[in-house]
Amino acid sequence: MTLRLYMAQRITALVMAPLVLMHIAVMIYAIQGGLSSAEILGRTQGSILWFAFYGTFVVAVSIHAAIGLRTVLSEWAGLRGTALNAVAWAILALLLILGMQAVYGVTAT
Amino acid sequence: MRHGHRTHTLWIAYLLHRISGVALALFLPAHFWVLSYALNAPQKLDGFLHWAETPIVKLAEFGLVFLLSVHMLGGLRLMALEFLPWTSGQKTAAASAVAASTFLAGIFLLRAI
Amino acid sequence: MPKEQQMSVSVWRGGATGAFQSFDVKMEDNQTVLDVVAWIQQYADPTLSYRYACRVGMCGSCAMMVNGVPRWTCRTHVNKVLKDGHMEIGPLRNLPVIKDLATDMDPFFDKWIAAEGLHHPTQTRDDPIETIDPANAARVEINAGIECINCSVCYAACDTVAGNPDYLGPAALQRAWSVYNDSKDANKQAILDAVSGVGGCHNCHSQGSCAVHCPNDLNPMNAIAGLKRETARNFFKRRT
Amino acid sequence: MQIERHDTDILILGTGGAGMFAALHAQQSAPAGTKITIAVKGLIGKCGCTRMVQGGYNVALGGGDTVERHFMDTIQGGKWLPNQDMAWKLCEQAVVRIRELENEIGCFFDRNPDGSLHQKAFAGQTADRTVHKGDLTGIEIINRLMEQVLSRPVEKLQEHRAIGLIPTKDGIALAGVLMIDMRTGKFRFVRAKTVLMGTGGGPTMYKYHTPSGDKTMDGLAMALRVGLPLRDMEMVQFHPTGLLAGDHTKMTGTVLEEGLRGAGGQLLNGAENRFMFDYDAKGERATRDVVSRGIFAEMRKSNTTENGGVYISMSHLGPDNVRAKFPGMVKRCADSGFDLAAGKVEVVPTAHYFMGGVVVDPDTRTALEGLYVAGEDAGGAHGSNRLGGNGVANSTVYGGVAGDVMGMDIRNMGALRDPDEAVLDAEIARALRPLQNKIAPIQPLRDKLQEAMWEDVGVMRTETGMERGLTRIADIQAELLEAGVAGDNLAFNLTWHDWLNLASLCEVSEVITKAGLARENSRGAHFREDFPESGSMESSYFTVARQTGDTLDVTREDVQFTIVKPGETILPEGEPVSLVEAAE
Ligand SMILES: Cc1cc2nc3c(=O)[nH]c(=O)nc-3n(C[C@H](O)[C@H](O)[C@H](O)COP(=O)(O)OP(=O)(O)OC[C@H]3O[C@@H](n4cnc5c(N)ncnc54)[C@H](O)[C@@H]3O)c2cc1C
Ligand code: SF4
Ligand code: F3S
Ligand code: FES
Repeated sequence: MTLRLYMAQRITALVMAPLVLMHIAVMIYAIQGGLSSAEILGRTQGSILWFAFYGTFVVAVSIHAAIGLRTVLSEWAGLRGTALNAVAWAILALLLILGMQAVYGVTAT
Repeated sequence: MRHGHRTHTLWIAYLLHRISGVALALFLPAHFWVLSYALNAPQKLDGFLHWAETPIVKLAEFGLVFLLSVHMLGGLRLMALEFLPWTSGQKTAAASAVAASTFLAGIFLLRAI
Repeated sequence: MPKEQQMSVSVWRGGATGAFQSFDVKMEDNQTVLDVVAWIQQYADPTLSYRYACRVGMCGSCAMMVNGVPRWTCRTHVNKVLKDGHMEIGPLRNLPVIKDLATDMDPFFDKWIAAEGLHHPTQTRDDPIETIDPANAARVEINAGIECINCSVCYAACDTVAGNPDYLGPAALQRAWSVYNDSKDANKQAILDAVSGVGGCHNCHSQGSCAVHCPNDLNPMNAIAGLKRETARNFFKRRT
Repeated sequence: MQIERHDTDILILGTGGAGMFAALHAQQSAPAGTKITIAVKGLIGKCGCTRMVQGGYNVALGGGDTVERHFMDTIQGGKWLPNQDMAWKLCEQAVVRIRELENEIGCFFDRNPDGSLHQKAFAGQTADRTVHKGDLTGIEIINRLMEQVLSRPVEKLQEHRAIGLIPTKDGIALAGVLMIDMRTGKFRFVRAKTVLMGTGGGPTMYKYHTPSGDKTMDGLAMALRVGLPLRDMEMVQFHPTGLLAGDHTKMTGTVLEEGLRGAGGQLLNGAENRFMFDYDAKGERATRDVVSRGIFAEMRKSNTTENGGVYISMSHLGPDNVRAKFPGMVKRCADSGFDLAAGKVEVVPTAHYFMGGVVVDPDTRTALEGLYVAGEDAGGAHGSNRLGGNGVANSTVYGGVAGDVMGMDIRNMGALRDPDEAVLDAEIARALRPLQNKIAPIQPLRDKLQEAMWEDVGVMRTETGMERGLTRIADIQAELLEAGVAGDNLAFNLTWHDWLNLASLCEVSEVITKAGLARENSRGAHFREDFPESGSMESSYFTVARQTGDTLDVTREDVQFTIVKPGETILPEGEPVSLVEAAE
């Protein structure tokens, strides 16, 4: 872990903190009376704000988790060097793709 | 006895943070996958959400929110420890992070049921 | 005195691979773990290898794993570690084992130097000794870590070291932090660079085992946090 | 026996203050491309006594104090036996060395509130002179030196134990040093143009002793065998308050700091009565040698504690006060089960420092070309007694001098010298001897030697005692020569090294005893009950021991008063006797 990875992980963590709080708050509010796709979509579809909210979240979490898993894989699975970096990039790509798909799914009209 | 060096609060806080982080990271793709049905196959999502009403899944969700808040508060604790020049009180911080996350997740669970 | 009491002591024999061997040792008042090890070598098994020098907690060469906990053995009273008449003594963790209880401490010291844990002079022996306010904040920060005896106990306690062979470890980083705070040091940037690489301070997860086990009650975790702060601050400075 | 051969230009033995400074200075003064090698019995910087220095470092840095005053204290403390040129250089160069330690090496010495260096006075000093870092000065000095040495391109032979100085065939120069690579158990012969010996003496042949476990007089034994003259060998300094915790623990003998007595600590005998005023008007605050003898006398009267010593008691000063003032000592005692702050702790005089050593000139050169000696291995600077704080000043000053001188001398030296192979073979055979014998435990022999030296050549000496001591040493030596060590695995074989340690200790013990017999008066650390007078200062002599073949001769040589004569001073007229305010 170098300074750059560290900064990226800490900054994304700080960005996520309010978003996570918000997300949990919304969930607590939303689950009253059960969830339905219509309800979710009704809230989020077409909203630039929600797009920005979840978009930021996805980018941040992807970077954050990729770096985090990279550390865990290196310390607990002994992965080093190129293999380690390749796996980390792959995780980042996977999360970004899946995450953006989801954001698109809930916010596009 | 072989790992006696680990039996203290800060180490346990570290382990909790790591386990919650990894668990979240493993859950995340699944979460995204389900949500991405929203547009192209809303009925599937509804089916899923219906399934999500079952108590066992409720409990799992409680666990998830718990993990998320454990991880977040643990992370905030860690960053406070790194960036604010503290000298003591770290154990208290670790403990209160866990307490607060339980509280948060508890509310979530109560609302959910 | 009560009638003679024995304890059973399991001692690591071999190198990286090996096994514990059990010895019966007579209990005495005021006995330290090092005394037990020395007794075994002197009276029970002359082939046992271990290391010590000062025998009073100053040189940091006698550290071993006692019941899975890293400790300075010359200052650890047997009563403190004996459990049901038994204890287990192994070579210090996270270092290559030379033989039995003696480890190769070179990696520990190589990292100490790699972390730039040494003074970079700005002055010479021809200059007068600088006036330094002992209460000044930097000096106080330095003093907090200065009594390190490089015993490697913290290094053995740290699971990040165990998982990441590049990690410089708590003692080296703590020393780098002291040097960094020295108003007389010439090369602070070199220190920040040295602790920002692959094995640098950012690997530390604040596990805190270093601080919990340091026999001199030092707190390398705090020192490392200091380095994280300074490197982070510098990260933005250099970008603007 | 297979032996590895190895060449270098400058070889340094030991990593105390002397060895470390020699390495750093040699690197600065030698021509570019000079290969420097450092070989040490333990790990670099983690063995030896420089690390164990508590009180501090003597240096005159103004404020009324002068090099002249430091010098006069050193001469008077040494009871007019020091080599005055060496003592002068020690005091003069300490000023440079302390600046080097702070400014170049990066030491942090304690400051006064106004930011200047804090200096205090040890017993026997007439000025506040001792620079320190808390009561762990040695750790600070050696850690900083260690970092500098580790970061430089110096070849490092750790856990390499020197066992023989190998001369050239004609015997006039040193060819190299024979060592054992302790980790593998193999012999290694290292040729060098110049060798600094800084193995640090260490009187560990006494039942109670303070030095580090690796110090066993190897250096002086090697010097003796190669025929070099050793001076002041009867001079063993005892510290009055070594911890007494029983025979089975290595904590026994370790120092409880002098400040305890200075602060008002009381010595009590077995009946819990104070006794020091029976021996000296200053009571517990008398000098080290006086207090040591007072305790020893009390012990001889059997007025002792359970373990055979006396108590030091601090509790009347208020336990919290003691805890605040001596945190390190209180913690150390607590770790071994004693309550220094509120209870009583058993103490005993303990062998601390060895004033005797190889005869050298003020440039550290010896009679053998290519061999230099500095630090506790060198004799002369302290005479019959060493002032607290002059030990580490001596090793760092002369280590640096040796480095400078070797770096210069090497320019005039041609090729490496070839060893006398016969001596080399003999030294190897000597070291291998125990491996052929029937296996026997070594430690009981060491205990026996320590008892003998403590009883017969210790704090108080007599002719009959020392003669008896000689017989006892000879018996132990004979037994040792027949004692065997299992030789199937020589790697990290501590028991083999125990044997070699004891061999060195026996050889030097004999010299101490013979030198003790040769000095028929009482000076400094040497006290003869049968000759309690100090003798006239004007006709002071020092002893010189030399081994030729199998015979050991001790002769007397007159002290040359090259700078100041007894009864005179070099301080300007009207200077006060002491600048230290009367003890608190
Ligand atoms: C407990 C204690 C407290 C002291 N306090 C003070 C004080 O406050 N002030 C003061 O001035 N002095 C003090 N002294 C004395 C001081 O420590 C010594 O005078 C000084 O440090 C000696 O330095 P040195 O370099 O000669 O030897 P050391 O520092 O002892 O170093 C000797 C080195 O040689 C190595 N060595 C030994 N044998 C061999 C071998 N065969 N082959 C290779 N290497 C070998 C050792 O391992 C070690 O590295 C104290 C001593 C002790 C024991
Ligand atoms: S910080 Fe403490 S545990 Fe670590 S090496 Fe230094 S003294 Fe030992
Ligand atoms: S134990 Fe290791 S992870 Fe950090 S806080 Fe200490 S260095
Ligand atoms: S032997 Fe020196 S610290 Fe234990």
